[in-house]
Amino acid sequence: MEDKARIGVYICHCGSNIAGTVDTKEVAEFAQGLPSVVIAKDYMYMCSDPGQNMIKEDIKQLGLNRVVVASCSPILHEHTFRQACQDAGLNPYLFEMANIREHCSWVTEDQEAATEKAKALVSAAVRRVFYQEPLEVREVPVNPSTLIVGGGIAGIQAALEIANAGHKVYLVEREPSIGGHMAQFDKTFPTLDCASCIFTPLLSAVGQHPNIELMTYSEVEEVSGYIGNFKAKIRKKARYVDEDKCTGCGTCMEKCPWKAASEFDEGLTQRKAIYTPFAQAVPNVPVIDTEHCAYFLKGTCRACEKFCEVKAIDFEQQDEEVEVEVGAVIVATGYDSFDPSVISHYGYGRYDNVVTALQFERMCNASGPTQGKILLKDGSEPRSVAIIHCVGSRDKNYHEYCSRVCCMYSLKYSHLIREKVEDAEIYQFYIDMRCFGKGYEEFYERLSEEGVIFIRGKVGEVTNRALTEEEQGKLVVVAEDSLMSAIIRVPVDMVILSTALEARSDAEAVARLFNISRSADGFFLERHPKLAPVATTTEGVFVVGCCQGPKDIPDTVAQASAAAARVLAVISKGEVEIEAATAAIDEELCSGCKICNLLCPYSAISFDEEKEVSRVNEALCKGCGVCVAACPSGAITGKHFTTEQIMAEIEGVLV
Amino acid sequence: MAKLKVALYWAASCGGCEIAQLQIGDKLLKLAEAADIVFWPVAIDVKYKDVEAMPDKSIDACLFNGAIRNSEQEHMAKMLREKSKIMIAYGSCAYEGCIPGLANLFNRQMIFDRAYIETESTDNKDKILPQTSCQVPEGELTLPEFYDTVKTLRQTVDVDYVVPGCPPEEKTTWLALEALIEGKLPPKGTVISHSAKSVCDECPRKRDVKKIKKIYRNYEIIPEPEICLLEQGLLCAGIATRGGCGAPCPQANMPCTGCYGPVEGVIDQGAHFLSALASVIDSNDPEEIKRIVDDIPDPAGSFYRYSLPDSLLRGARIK
Amino acid sequence: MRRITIDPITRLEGHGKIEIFLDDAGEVANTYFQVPELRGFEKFSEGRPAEELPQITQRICGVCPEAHHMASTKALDNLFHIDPPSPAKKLRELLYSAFYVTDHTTHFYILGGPDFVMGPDAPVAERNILGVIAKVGLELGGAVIKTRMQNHHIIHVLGGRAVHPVFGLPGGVSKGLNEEEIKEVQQIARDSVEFGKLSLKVFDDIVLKNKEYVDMIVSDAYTHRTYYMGLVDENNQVNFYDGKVRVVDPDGKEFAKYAPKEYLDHVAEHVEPWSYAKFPFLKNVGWKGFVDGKDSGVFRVAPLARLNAADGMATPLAQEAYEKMYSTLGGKPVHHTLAMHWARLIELLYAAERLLELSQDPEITSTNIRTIPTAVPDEGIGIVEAPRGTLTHHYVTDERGVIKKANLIVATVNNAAAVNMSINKAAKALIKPGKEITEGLLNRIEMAWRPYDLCLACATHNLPGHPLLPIEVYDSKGKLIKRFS
Amino acid sequence: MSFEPKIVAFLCNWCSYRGADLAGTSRMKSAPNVRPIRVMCSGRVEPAFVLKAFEAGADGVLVLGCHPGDCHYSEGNYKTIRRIALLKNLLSQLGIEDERLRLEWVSASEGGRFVSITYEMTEQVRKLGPFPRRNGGSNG
Repeated sequence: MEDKARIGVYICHCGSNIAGTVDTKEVAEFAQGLPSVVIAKDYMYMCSDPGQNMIKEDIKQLGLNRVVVASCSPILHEHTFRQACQDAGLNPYLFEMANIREHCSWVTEDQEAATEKAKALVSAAVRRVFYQEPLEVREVPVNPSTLIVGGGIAGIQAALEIANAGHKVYLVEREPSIGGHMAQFDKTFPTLDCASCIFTPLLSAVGQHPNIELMTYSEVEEVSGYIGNFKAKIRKKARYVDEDKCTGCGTCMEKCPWKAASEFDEGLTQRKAIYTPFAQAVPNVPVIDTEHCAYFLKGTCRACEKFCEVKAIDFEQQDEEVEVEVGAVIVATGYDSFDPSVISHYGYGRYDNVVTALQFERMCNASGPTQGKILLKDGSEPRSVAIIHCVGSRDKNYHEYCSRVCCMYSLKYSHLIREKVEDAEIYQFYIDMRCFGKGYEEFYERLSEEGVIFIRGKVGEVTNRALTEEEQGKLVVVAEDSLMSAIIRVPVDMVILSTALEARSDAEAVARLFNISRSADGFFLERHPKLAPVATTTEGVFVVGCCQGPKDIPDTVAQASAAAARVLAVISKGEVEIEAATAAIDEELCSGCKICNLLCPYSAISFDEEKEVSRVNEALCKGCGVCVAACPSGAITGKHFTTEQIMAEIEGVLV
Repeated sequence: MAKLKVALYWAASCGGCEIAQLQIGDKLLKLAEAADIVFWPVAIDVKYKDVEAMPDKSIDACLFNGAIRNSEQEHMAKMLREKSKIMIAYGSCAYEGCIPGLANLFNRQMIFDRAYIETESTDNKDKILPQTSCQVPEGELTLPEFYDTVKTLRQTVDVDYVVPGCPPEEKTTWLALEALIEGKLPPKGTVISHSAKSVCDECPRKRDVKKIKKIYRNYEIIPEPEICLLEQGLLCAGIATRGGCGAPCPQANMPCTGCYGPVEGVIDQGAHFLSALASVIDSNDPEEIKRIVDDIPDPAGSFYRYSLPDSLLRGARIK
Repeated sequence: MRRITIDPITRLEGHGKIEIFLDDAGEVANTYFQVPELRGFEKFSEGRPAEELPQITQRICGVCPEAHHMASTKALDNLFHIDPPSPAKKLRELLYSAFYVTDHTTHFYILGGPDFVMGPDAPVAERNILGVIAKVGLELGGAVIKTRMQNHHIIHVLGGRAVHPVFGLPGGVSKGLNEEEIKEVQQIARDSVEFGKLSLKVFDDIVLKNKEYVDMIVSDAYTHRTYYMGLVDENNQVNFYDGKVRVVDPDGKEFAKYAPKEYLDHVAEHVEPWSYAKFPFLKNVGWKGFVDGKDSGVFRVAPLARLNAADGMATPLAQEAYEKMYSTLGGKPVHHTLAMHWARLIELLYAAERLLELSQDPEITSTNIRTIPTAVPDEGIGIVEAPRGTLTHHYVTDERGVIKKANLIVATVNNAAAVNMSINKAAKALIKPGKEITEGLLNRIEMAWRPYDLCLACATHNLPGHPLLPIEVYDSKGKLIKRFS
Repeated sequence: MSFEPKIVAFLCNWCSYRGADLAGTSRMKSAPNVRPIRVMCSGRVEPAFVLKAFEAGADGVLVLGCHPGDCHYSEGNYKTIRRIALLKNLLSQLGIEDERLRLEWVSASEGGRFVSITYEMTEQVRKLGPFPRRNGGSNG
């Protein structure tokens, strides 16, 4: 092949952009003299149709099997010329570009230097192209099923969109029921419609959907493969309740004598050792919490078993491993709520009536610990409530970012308080009000008319140390009112902390599991903030909802639908293109030293224990070449960037 | 069929290659049956005049060991190339310069000064140095010119085959001799060895995770008997060294130092060893990385133990 | 002025060159023994991690790599201030003894022996190992090959490789012997002892029973009265691996006895512009040029020197042979250069016996073979007896153990001055006006250096590689008058 | 004629090459001495490429990649840090001035930074003079 290389070289004037500084004639003559160069021409605009046709003609007429164009940056026109080659029946990877504009004619006025450099760049391209080889872009079929991790509103929305389009979805949720945080909410801003009214139907829709295989109380343990062809190992934790037999009658929960703090109610109530998180749980099948079940602790009791008519209780149940094959993955693992006890001066955990946003949310909920009444610990109604914004957000000590939803839910709370306790005094301690969403500003306006007192300033501390008569027995919120620039003390009965949304504590492990990156704030990193907001660096893996960053329900749902659309696009195309310029390992040279094994950021390299050689999964490989440069045996070839090609380019560029 | 004519010659080498040739033991007799050794200074009183008298290309094969360190070795290499149909670079010195090639970290002047003036036991107040030509009462005495830089055989004459190793293991030597005797030589340019892969392929030690936090000197630790030495932090060149030797050194609990040269097709063994090693350093923090690499006191001697003259840079630049 | 050039001298390790000048009368005016090259290990050892030097310096010589390996390893013990566990020391000496058996065998049968077995004037085509095998028969020939292979096998088992082993570390060795391996070693040792005895018998039959040879050995042409140097144990008996350096004067009286670290007080090296080799001499006598006798600092090393410098051999059979040699040649010290061949075979037997002793030592299979050094390295000196003489390695390092200075006084080079003299004397005795200068005659001149078992690869740590030139005799006008074929 | 150093610059496709493009597009003048070679990631740059460049006549070598953390392939440039660190130790032992090899980070938006690096490099190397050859033979 190489010895019969027939190279055509085309020098572009780019009007005067190049020709103004570089003597293109001279460069063309120089190129004509280079080994294996059959024809060298210069032309006004190579990227124009006549220019491209010139190349196509020469390929056909002169039987060129290599083409070099010296013009602008390959970032701009490599594709154009590759296409031209392809149209003329030449493999696009037998084309090489020399950038004599951005890197040459535009960087100097010294015509001699520019021309010399242009020659060097051309000779480099010619020497390089000599060694280039045809490559084929492969296409692999896509598995039409999708794995969705996380059964909150994000995961549910995406699941329904895809399932409704007629494709299989595996929805994995680690809690006993889907629902996530949204299931805990009472009302949603700014419309104040009841959360469960809009959400519960979605839960049951998921539960019943023929295309959705729901795996609650389950966790993804291992993911392998690549876009279109992922394999995932999922561990279904033992419920000790047979899902098929259980009718969800709830008798077991009544009879169970053992209690534990309710996660769902944020510890404000107790649930049983055998429980469903909440009444409308989907699936409506309880789990046994072995850490609180007497049988698991002491080996006695089995009350639930006794009273279960359908004999659904099964203490012998074991964790179960299932493997699913999918074409795409949507990660919707949500967020953790910031633990305010670390900010001790806000008194959370020390004062009974300092509560977190979610605790208050539950309190407002009719099915919550207080059946929707807003009550102090002693059972009385608060006469005054302070809501402290940005607890853990916009704070160098905790999270620098804005959690985006606190302003709005704080406003929502003041409305709920106003609704339930007519004459209560309500104070909002804020840094700035951020009401950016549709209808948000209006909501803010409305609330300010409801007699809510807005105090602009960061709260220094919450204390029960009274300085005056009226502060006696109250919680005093000490803050700097930055508008009046004065320290003020506000005595109240209840303090609500608008806690930040933060990345899940296990986000790092999850990121590794799906081979995606995280931004500095710990949330998962989208591939591009504007152009690819739900994609990740790993093809076929998408991130939606608060695991990608704090956001409200509308944005979350929008992202979920976007991700669903991306997934459906992949599915409907039916196959995916695999990068052609990948790494490949020559088994005849690989000694299995394992140097390369851990270097690949895409886990594209695996070790064949039987043959004792390493392998590149070309579908996962992005062609960065890190492993190629590391291989001490030269057993790895970086296609289209082979050592031979680059060495030739180095020699060429130095003529 | 007529007996082959074989010449065995040494240039800048240590004699280990001759011993390695003797190592084939009773196979020597097989060799003697198939070939006449027309020239072998270590064992036979055949003088140069006989060789010079031979017509060009009358020797079937010359096994040339040793690098080119001085003017006469260069002359000798060119002469034997003329006389021989096949020129075989036998052993690491001829192939890539070997350990004496480390002299390329210095130059002639520095070497002379150390050897004849500075050395503690040398008594040479007049700073006398050996001369290429020197007058004694009876006449002139001459010595060959000592070059500034060690060269490989391939940098001096056209070489047909290479037999790697310092010295080549018995089986490698026989692989080459057998091919020669039976007229089954591989394509020109072949490096004759049982393996094209790196030493790891033949090393019985278990390989697991290549992540290096600290590099040890070989006297600092007693390595685990079963586990890859590199993974234990020892600078084992096995990853970057052609196999065929059977990995004897790692099996004797010592790291491979690289005497079989680069793996098939690799340009610059040292650079590849270096790159592989650096790639698996277990840190992304520049300071820590610096600390780790600074634990290698002698990069040139470690990565180019045998191949400095054959490396891209050939040696050090002396101010 | 005529000149005869013998280049290269053959049947040795490395290359040497002899220049013989004849005056107009045809008498030998002078001779020069030149070593044509240098490698400069002392220089390029600088910057290397000290622990790599056993492997680096053994590339000085592939014939006696084990000698450099051991001297270097002992220098490292000293450098790192570490005393290896006794099993490690024994393993080192065991490997070293096996090496001695192979090396002395190589010299007697392949390099030196042919002159006697085939005769000094035998045709070139026969005066070599193949001729020897043909003459002594395949049985002995086979034994020679077997002994070399077997003992190299021991080196292979311990050192990983038969040539250029990877064995020595500061504070010990890299590998031990298991029960199975030691049994094999014991068998090889027994065979080697038998081979040692056999070799002495061969010498007896072929050389001592041949009056011409005996006369030649004791003839003045091959005799020098010099000092002798060798390593001895606490009983002043020959030891190859360890001990003190003992020097006796031409009368056989002890002149000096010193520990390795004192070597610089006793030995210095003289430089001549016409050779890359240096010429060591006894500092406390001084350099008086290429002359022998009590007043000249010229001393000799290697087998005969070791026997002269010691009071006896540490093993029974060798001691017996030792006594026989001295009684035959008229008591100690023996000054006849050619007797080195005999001494070498006595050492061969000793090495085999020592190998057997060590292989039967209960400690030899211990796994306690390494101690990790902890002290800061600074300076270290190691001395062993290489087959070709006393070998000294001297290193100075920085606190990281990286070599700052290396000095090597290599076995063969100790004999450089003596070799030059021996050639000179032989030439003067053999070349006479009008007497035809035959190839055989020139070989007899070469026989004056061959006993030294020169390792010019070692001498000045140079590399072989001088082009072979014909032996030509010119007259004073530079006209070629005779060319040898 | 005064000494014009030749500098080979390895540019990663995603950051540095685009940074260099930007410099051109913005018509910033940069040293014509610099001869760019595009690789997908600075992590593809083998130490052998650097040595080859010197051997083939370069007087200096630049390796430019994405800023740490910004690598298009997430961690390729960290491998480059490791290799260049060790390579620099080797080069200094070989008597090659540290300034002849530089690893720098240039993002797609840092055209100006690219330009100043090329000028600095060119001037540094100009001061050092041509890269010395060593070809063996008597006059080394």
